[in-house]
Amino acid sequence: MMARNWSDYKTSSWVQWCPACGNFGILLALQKALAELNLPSEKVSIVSGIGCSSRIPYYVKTSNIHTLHGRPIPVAEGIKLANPEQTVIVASGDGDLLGIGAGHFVALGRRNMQIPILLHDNAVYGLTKGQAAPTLPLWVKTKALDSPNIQSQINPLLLAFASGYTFIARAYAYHVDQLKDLIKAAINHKGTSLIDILQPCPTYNDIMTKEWYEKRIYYLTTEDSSWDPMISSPEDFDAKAPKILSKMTEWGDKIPLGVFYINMSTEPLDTRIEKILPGYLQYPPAKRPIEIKSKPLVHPFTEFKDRIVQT
Amino acid sequence: MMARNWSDYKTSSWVQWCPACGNFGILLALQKALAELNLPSEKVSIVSGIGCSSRIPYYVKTSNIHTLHGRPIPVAEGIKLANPEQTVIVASGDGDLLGIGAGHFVALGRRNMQIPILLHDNAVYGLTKGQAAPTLPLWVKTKALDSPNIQSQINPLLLAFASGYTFIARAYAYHVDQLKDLIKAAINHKGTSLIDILQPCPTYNDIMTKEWYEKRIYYLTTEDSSWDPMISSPEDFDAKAPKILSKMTEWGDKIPLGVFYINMSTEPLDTRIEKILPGYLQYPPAKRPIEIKSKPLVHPFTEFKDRIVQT
Amino acid sequence: MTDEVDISVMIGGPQGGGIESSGQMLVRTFMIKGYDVFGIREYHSNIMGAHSYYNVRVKKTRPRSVRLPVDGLIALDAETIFTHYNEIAPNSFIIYDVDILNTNMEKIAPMEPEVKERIGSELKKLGIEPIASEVIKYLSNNGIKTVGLPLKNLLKTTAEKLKTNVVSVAKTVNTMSITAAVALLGIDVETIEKSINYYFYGKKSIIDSNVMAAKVAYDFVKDNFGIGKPIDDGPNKNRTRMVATGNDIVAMGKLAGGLTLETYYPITPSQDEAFYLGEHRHFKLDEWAAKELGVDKLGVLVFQAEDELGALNMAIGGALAGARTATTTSGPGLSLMNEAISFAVMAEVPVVITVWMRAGPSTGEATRQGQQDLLHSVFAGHGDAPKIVIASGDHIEAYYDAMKALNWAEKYQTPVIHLVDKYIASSMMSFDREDVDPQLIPIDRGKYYNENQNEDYKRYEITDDYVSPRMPLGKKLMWVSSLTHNEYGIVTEDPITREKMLLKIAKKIENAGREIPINDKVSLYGDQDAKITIVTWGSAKGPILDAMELLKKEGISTRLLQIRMMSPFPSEYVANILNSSELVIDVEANVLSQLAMLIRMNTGYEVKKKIIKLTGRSIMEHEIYRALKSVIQNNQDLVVISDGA
Amino acid sequence: MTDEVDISVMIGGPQGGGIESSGQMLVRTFMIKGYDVFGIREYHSNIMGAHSYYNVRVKKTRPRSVRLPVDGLIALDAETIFTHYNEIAPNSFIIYDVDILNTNMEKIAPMEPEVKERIGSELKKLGIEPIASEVIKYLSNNGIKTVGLPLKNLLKTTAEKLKTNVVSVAKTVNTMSITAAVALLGIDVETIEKSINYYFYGKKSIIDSNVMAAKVAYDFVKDNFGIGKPIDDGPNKNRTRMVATGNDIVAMGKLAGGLTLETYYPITPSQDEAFYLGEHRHFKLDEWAAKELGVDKLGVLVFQAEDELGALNMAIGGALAGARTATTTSGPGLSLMNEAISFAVMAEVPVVITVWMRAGPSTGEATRQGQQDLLHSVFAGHGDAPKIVIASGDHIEAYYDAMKALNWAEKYQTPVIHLVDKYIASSMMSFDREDVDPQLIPIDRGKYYNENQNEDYKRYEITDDYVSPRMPLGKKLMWVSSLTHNEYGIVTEDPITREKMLLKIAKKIENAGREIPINDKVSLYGDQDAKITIVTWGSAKGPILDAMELLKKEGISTRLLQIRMMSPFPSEYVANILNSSELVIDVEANVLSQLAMLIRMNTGYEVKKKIIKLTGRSIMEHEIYRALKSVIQNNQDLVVISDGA
Ligand SMILES: Cc1ncc(C[n+]2csc(CCOP(=O)(O)OP(=O)(O)O)c2C)c(N)n1
Ligand SMILES: Cc1ncc(C[n+]2csc(CCOP(=O)(O)OP(=O)(O)O)c2C)c(N)n1
Ligand code: SF4
Ligand code: SF4
Ligand SMILES: [Mg+2]
Ligand SMILES: [Mg+2]
Repeated sequence: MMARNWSDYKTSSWVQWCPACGNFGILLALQKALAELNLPSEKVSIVSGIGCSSRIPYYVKTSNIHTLHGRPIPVAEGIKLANPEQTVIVASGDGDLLGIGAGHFVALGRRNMQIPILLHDNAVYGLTKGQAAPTLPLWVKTKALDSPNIQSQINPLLLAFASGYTFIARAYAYHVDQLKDLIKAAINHKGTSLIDILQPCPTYNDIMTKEWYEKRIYYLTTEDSSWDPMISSPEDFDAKAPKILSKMTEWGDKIPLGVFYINMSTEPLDTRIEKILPGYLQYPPAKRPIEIKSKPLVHPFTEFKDRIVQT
Repeated sequence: MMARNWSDYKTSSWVQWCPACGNFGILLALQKALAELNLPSEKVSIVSGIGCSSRIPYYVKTSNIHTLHGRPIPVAEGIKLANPEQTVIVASGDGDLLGIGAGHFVALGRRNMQIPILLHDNAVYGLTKGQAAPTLPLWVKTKALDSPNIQSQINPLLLAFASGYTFIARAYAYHVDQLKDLIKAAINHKGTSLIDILQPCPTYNDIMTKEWYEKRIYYLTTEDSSWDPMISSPEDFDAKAPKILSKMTEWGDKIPLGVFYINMSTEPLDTRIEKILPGYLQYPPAKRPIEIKSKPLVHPFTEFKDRIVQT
Repeated sequence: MTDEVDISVMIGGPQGGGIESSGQMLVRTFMIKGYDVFGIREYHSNIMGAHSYYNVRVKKTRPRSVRLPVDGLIALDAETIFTHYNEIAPNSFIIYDVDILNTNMEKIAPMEPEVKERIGSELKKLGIEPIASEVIKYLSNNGIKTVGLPLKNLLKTTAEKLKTNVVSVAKTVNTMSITAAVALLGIDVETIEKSINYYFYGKKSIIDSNVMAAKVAYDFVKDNFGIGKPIDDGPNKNRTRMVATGNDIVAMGKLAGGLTLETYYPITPSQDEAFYLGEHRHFKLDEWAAKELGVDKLGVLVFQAEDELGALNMAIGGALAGARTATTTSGPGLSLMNEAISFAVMAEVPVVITVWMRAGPSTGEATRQGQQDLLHSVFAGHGDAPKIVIASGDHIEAYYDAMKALNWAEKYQTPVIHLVDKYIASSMMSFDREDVDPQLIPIDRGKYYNENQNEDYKRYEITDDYVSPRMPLGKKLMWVSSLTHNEYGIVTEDPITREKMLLKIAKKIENAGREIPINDKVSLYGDQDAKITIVTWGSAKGPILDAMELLKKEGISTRLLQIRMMSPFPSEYVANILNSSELVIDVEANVLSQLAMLIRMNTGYEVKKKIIKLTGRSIMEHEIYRALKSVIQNNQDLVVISDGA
Repeated sequence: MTDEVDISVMIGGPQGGGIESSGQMLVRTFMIKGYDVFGIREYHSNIMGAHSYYNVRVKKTRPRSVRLPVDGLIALDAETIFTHYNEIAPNSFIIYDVDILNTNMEKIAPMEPEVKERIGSELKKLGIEPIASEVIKYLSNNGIKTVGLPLKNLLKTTAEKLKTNVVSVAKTVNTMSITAAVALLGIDVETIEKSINYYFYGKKSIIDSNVMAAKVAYDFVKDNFGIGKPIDDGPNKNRTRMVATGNDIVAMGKLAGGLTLETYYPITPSQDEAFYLGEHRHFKLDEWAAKELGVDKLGVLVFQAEDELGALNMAIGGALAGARTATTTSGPGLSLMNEAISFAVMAEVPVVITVWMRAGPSTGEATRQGQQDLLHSVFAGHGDAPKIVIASGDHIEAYYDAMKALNWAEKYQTPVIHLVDKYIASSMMSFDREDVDPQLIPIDRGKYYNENQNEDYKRYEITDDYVSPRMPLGKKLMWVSSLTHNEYGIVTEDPITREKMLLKIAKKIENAGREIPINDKVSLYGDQDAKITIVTWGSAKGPILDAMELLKKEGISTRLLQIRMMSPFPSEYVANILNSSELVIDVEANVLSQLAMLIRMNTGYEVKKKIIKLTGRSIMEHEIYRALKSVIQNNQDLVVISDGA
């Protein structure tokens, strides 16, 4: 098969974002990542919720689902449960994933399914005209708000860590190549990954702008060339966790980017399922035969011996 | 007013829990805490979801609400928003608060409302007959499960921290006096507090039993008499956070109990609201006049000047 | 008791005290004896201690309901005596533990104050002290055989015979009590032994102690009260039969129907369906199939979600990937699924939602009966969300409907809501191999896209029958959307495309209404030409059919129109039947008479006579019989029936 | 244009390009001139770039809808020309920027392929190239005045006059374009200046540049095309009036109605209601009230929840604490609220749910019109959940209904669903002080418990009218429960108590149906004795009333039955009206004709003639007029109307 180019993943749909929206960077990075991984279009599903960012499925030539506000994660999980071979990527907004969808965000961590979460973190609700998202800091007053934000921000990295995600990173929407590399790593990671992508929204977030971010962001590995997010044993965990966790809490004048945490020792869900349901990987729900020439394969009296009574 | 006794908070309803259920310890600790704080019955509301533990409102003589599965937190928030003077306590199950209700659990942290969350953590769904709750560890097979648990456990302490809770503790249901003290502290804490209460369920959790817990639990302050969970400045945070966070991750042969984290520097929601809505504390929604002898207080032409056109 | 065998026995005691197993053993005992059995459990939403009871009905032909008064009551505790003393037939018996005779009702903690008050004042009127022994005396005076078992002694005897201690046989008290009952009913101890062997299959030491306990109890009854006249074998001897709850049988139907993924969030009374399916997740194929496929076993994945929103959205994801998927829930979960139902309608996703109705509104009573979710189901999901909604009336129907629902979901690419209820969920029925023949429902996966075609795939192509050829994710480039979309699944706000797409969905369901045969939508029972038509849906069918037999014996000829497809509604057929009746009586277990409303909405016909039950308890033969008679003879408009404790 | 003033103007351009402000200024311009105005915005679910337009209708008496063709089209971009070229009346005008003349439709990125295809083939049939200049030529050939504005030059002139650069006045192009339009319609430049002053109230430099731009544009039109014959003042000169959207006016109604807590989760088209209320959260009291209370200002708390489940459950908590509470949402949010609605029914919590309907099912089109949530609302919540459901037909009704809903919620201790829609939400209407007099709706908080009584408080006491005296939390010991409960609110599974409590809730709502006067439930418009009855609900009322006037002029006498209370349903009244009609025509914007279904369910009457609109666009006077005529004259059963781009 020929190597693919990022533009092979472009569609003819008009990209409806505002000029200079950070989503453009994310879209490009995603297309580049897919191209470099050379993934066939129909074998990839991008699953989104509702929001500006959630329009991304229409702009990528893969087999995509535009779901409900807050529900991309369970839909993605369903696809993956039914067909573990499909590459499934969730791309959605901060309101979608951490507000209305926070319950699913947490639950996914318990499963460690191989699903990368691309969190379009613009700190606002774009599509509904600029309300505070769960990542908007306390007391910030963007221009669309009638009063300063009275709710504090939550920390997506720590939330993912507390929930059991095994690959946790932060990126910046306009650093397309770095983001592309992270997306590739996340797609390949055999477990649940989060990339918290700082995404300027020039239309509604007039505080956390391109300039605002670019004054603050730095890469973990630049600051500390020995930075090592990889945890491969419980001892490793004890040794590295305090530093990783306190890096995750860093936010303010300096905002670190890069991979914070990778844990390869947690088994992904599909191999767990295989252990309690032998044959699952060979015949996952989407692929197993359910009939032969329309004939059902099992009569209850064949299998449900525990309900039989000989009279 | 006469000092109250814990038995003043007893009701005549039959307590329907199984013999030796950990909920009995929690109930007693709560009644004792209310008594020691000498709180009038009608000024306290215990709000629960659905589950074994969520029957607790019927057993405490305060003004209580038995809500929906997963929704005690928003109902509690509504009460508190409308009447900040009411003492509002959420008491509910781990499935309720961290499974179906996880989104609200996270959102509450952003608000830092003065609501203590008593998490009845038995690691199972009691009332629906023993399924895995989000705190049941991976691969544990309790007797009610048809196969070992394939979902990992989440960490309630870290989840609370990531969400912005400002008082985070862990307790053990049968240590009634220690739990009572924690509940008192949580009720008095001017912000959102979590007490993760390890609660044996002798009927369905035959793994994490009384014996199992009592072999493992220890108090933070016993192990380390200098343990100090109090954070009062950003510098304090930088200094103490790594240790606090790594203590929060400790789980296994040793399980720490006690207060992990207190942060007094975050303003609670009611005083935040007062800043954007002057008069809120004096006239909260439940208490402000809305009519005089049935007459509405405002004509639109009085207030909505921005819609007026002089022709 | 030969030709017209009709036995009703009840066993009551505290939740967690083995009521369920006792019922199961009773059911099996009578089955082994060759009878058809129906048994139902009534219990509190409670893990231990609250009152629970099991009612078993035995006949030569399949009973479909229970009735009061019972022919025998087994009281495992004093609460049972107080709660059911007035539900025992004259000439029947009550079995109780002699140690509870002194219990005063006021002292029984789990008994609810409302119940104590009501029973207390009844007893007062009868001049009876609220003490167990007094009630027993009263019953005895009324001709009821009162059989006190000295359970402590019997346990001791059992332990001695087994050469063990009393504690290790303590759990056999239920077996003793039911043995006493079947002894009085003329059943030999061997039959109960067999039943013990079935129920505790494989657990040798438990079997041994229960068998011993049964023998001891049998001998005690024989010696002290005399056993009943031996009962003949029923018509179903020497067969391989099955006994299953509704929860079980729906799991069986789903498995046979090719389900490969079930997501769920636990909720009573649905979770036992998911559990049972989960226990059989790695299942054996029929021999012929195993041979053809070259594998012995295949799997169905049963997955616990974090909530019902997750459960249905996961199922939707699974369906899009190509799996046959379903989810199972009850009222509160259904409420939470509304948004995703609307999504599945819009995105045309085949998914089955099994709804085990219980007593609402809101949390209501998790373990009690209600048929209250009919209109909510038909109109579930905002924004014009037509879908298929079916309702099963009994176990066998529920089995086949589970299979059909999976077919229709895929054939019409739509969510299908399958309504069943607590009555079916926690009742047991005996049946034969032929009763659940999966080959009667060939598997139909609907239209597939020919993947070798070379054009761009239109997921939502508008075709003659409004169904677009499907394709699982992973095979073709495609888009799926919850927004208004064009034929490719790409969002559009073009007004004309929107109009077309809304009509596509609506007409697809209308079309399903035309294509699905009437026999899948309604059943007409009884005297086909009767002028009195009873109309109902769901599990109310069983007790009505039983009551109709009683009416028939009195010369009252009736027919029953059971409506099974709620959407699209079989309007014409229903209108014809109702318009050709002189009297129409609607029976259902909800406050609004929802079926009557739905009928009027679809046919204009106003059903004026209504019987409803709101207590959360099963509808029983005797009360529905009485209510029907009262409507027929006294022309009453509304009868609210309330029997059962 | 004097006696029979009826002007329809449209302005179109890209989302985010000032269409909204242009519409607002147009509306104010005509108001200042003394006319009544109705304006509505049609737009994509998009932040910037997609096509959007605003349609303004001007009359001496209040217009209630818009109509096509328009008397003037202002095209801020080429897409507008292609999209609306066939919606312009002969003898009217089109205003456009001369710089866009070369635009080829195929090159317009935001235009959807479906739309391009359809318009492309239309143009082809007409023999027109899909180039803006060609379309303009075609229009000109058809007698339409084509007014090209050299906007770049005009901006330069404006900048020069203001002694500033072009960039800083760039945003005034909209003002120029609408000035050109009103100039052609005979309005003086002073009026538009006033309008600019109102709209940009307080922002001096913006006002200055817009006023200058208006002057420049006015002069240009005067010099090159000639201005219209001066229009007379309308009947509403020299008054203090208001203009507000439906979102605005519901916020006003809630504030006047004593709302103290509104929780919400943002969703189009509801969020603007919450925002507007939020902006006025700290509001001024009427003088008399301020004096009595000794405070000038009071507050309403508007709180953003994490989702709709949170929003409604918070509102429930607030209501239990004693606050007058409401939440506001749209279809998807309503779906998510189902479980809590059932909770509020069971726990008898007074809470108002304002539902701004939009185009469904599922996410559908967030910014488009639909009346699709009627039956979903009536049957929202599992398990028999009777409640009050009302639907407003226009701004003024929505205002008073918002007040009434708050009263009814507290009086009957029930959730009240208040249905409004996108048509009302994003349209503007002019009105007077007397039109929104809050004193017409005295505040009624229902029955309170006398807190000095000494007995134990029974939160759910069963009373004669089934309403139990209320008490806020904090004043009395009490229990509130989503489970079946006794009068104290304590859980019980007693069958008889359950029956009583279910009947209590059902009868309470039935009782509300009896107590609430018929005038609050239905309206009958038009010729009261007409034999033709149109039946409708919600915002379809406006265009129907306008169309009825046209029919009347042609001698066709009709009456309109607008149903405003959907539950409990005014069955008797509706049945009487329909049964006394010779022809009944149902009009609504959904695929199932849901009102017709609800009518049949409640009255048995089958409405056989139906007009529906499914495109997501507003129903307009001219198309409903045509459709009604076609039903009346040609006896058509179903007309699907589809006008508007
Ligand atoms: C159930 C439901 N509630 C609310 C909405 C309205 N809604 C659409 S997008 C959105 C928020 C979008 O914010 P975010 O997820 O941060 O995405 P962004 O637009 O910022 O990319 C909301 C609230 C909806 N579509 N569905
Ligand atoms: C919406 C909804 N889904 C499911 C249920 C069923 N249900 C009742 S309690 C419960 C779980 C209880 O577990 P937990 O919260 O841990 O409480 P516990 O019983 O262990 O104290 C569930 C799933 C319900 N009542 N409502
Ligand atoms: S509103 Fe913000 S997030 Fe949305 S498209 Fe515009 S810039 Fe991007
Ligand atoms: S099941 Fe477990 S949690 Fe529930 S009452 Fe029994 S012991 Fe307690
Ligand atoms: Mg966002
Ligand atoms: Mg639990």
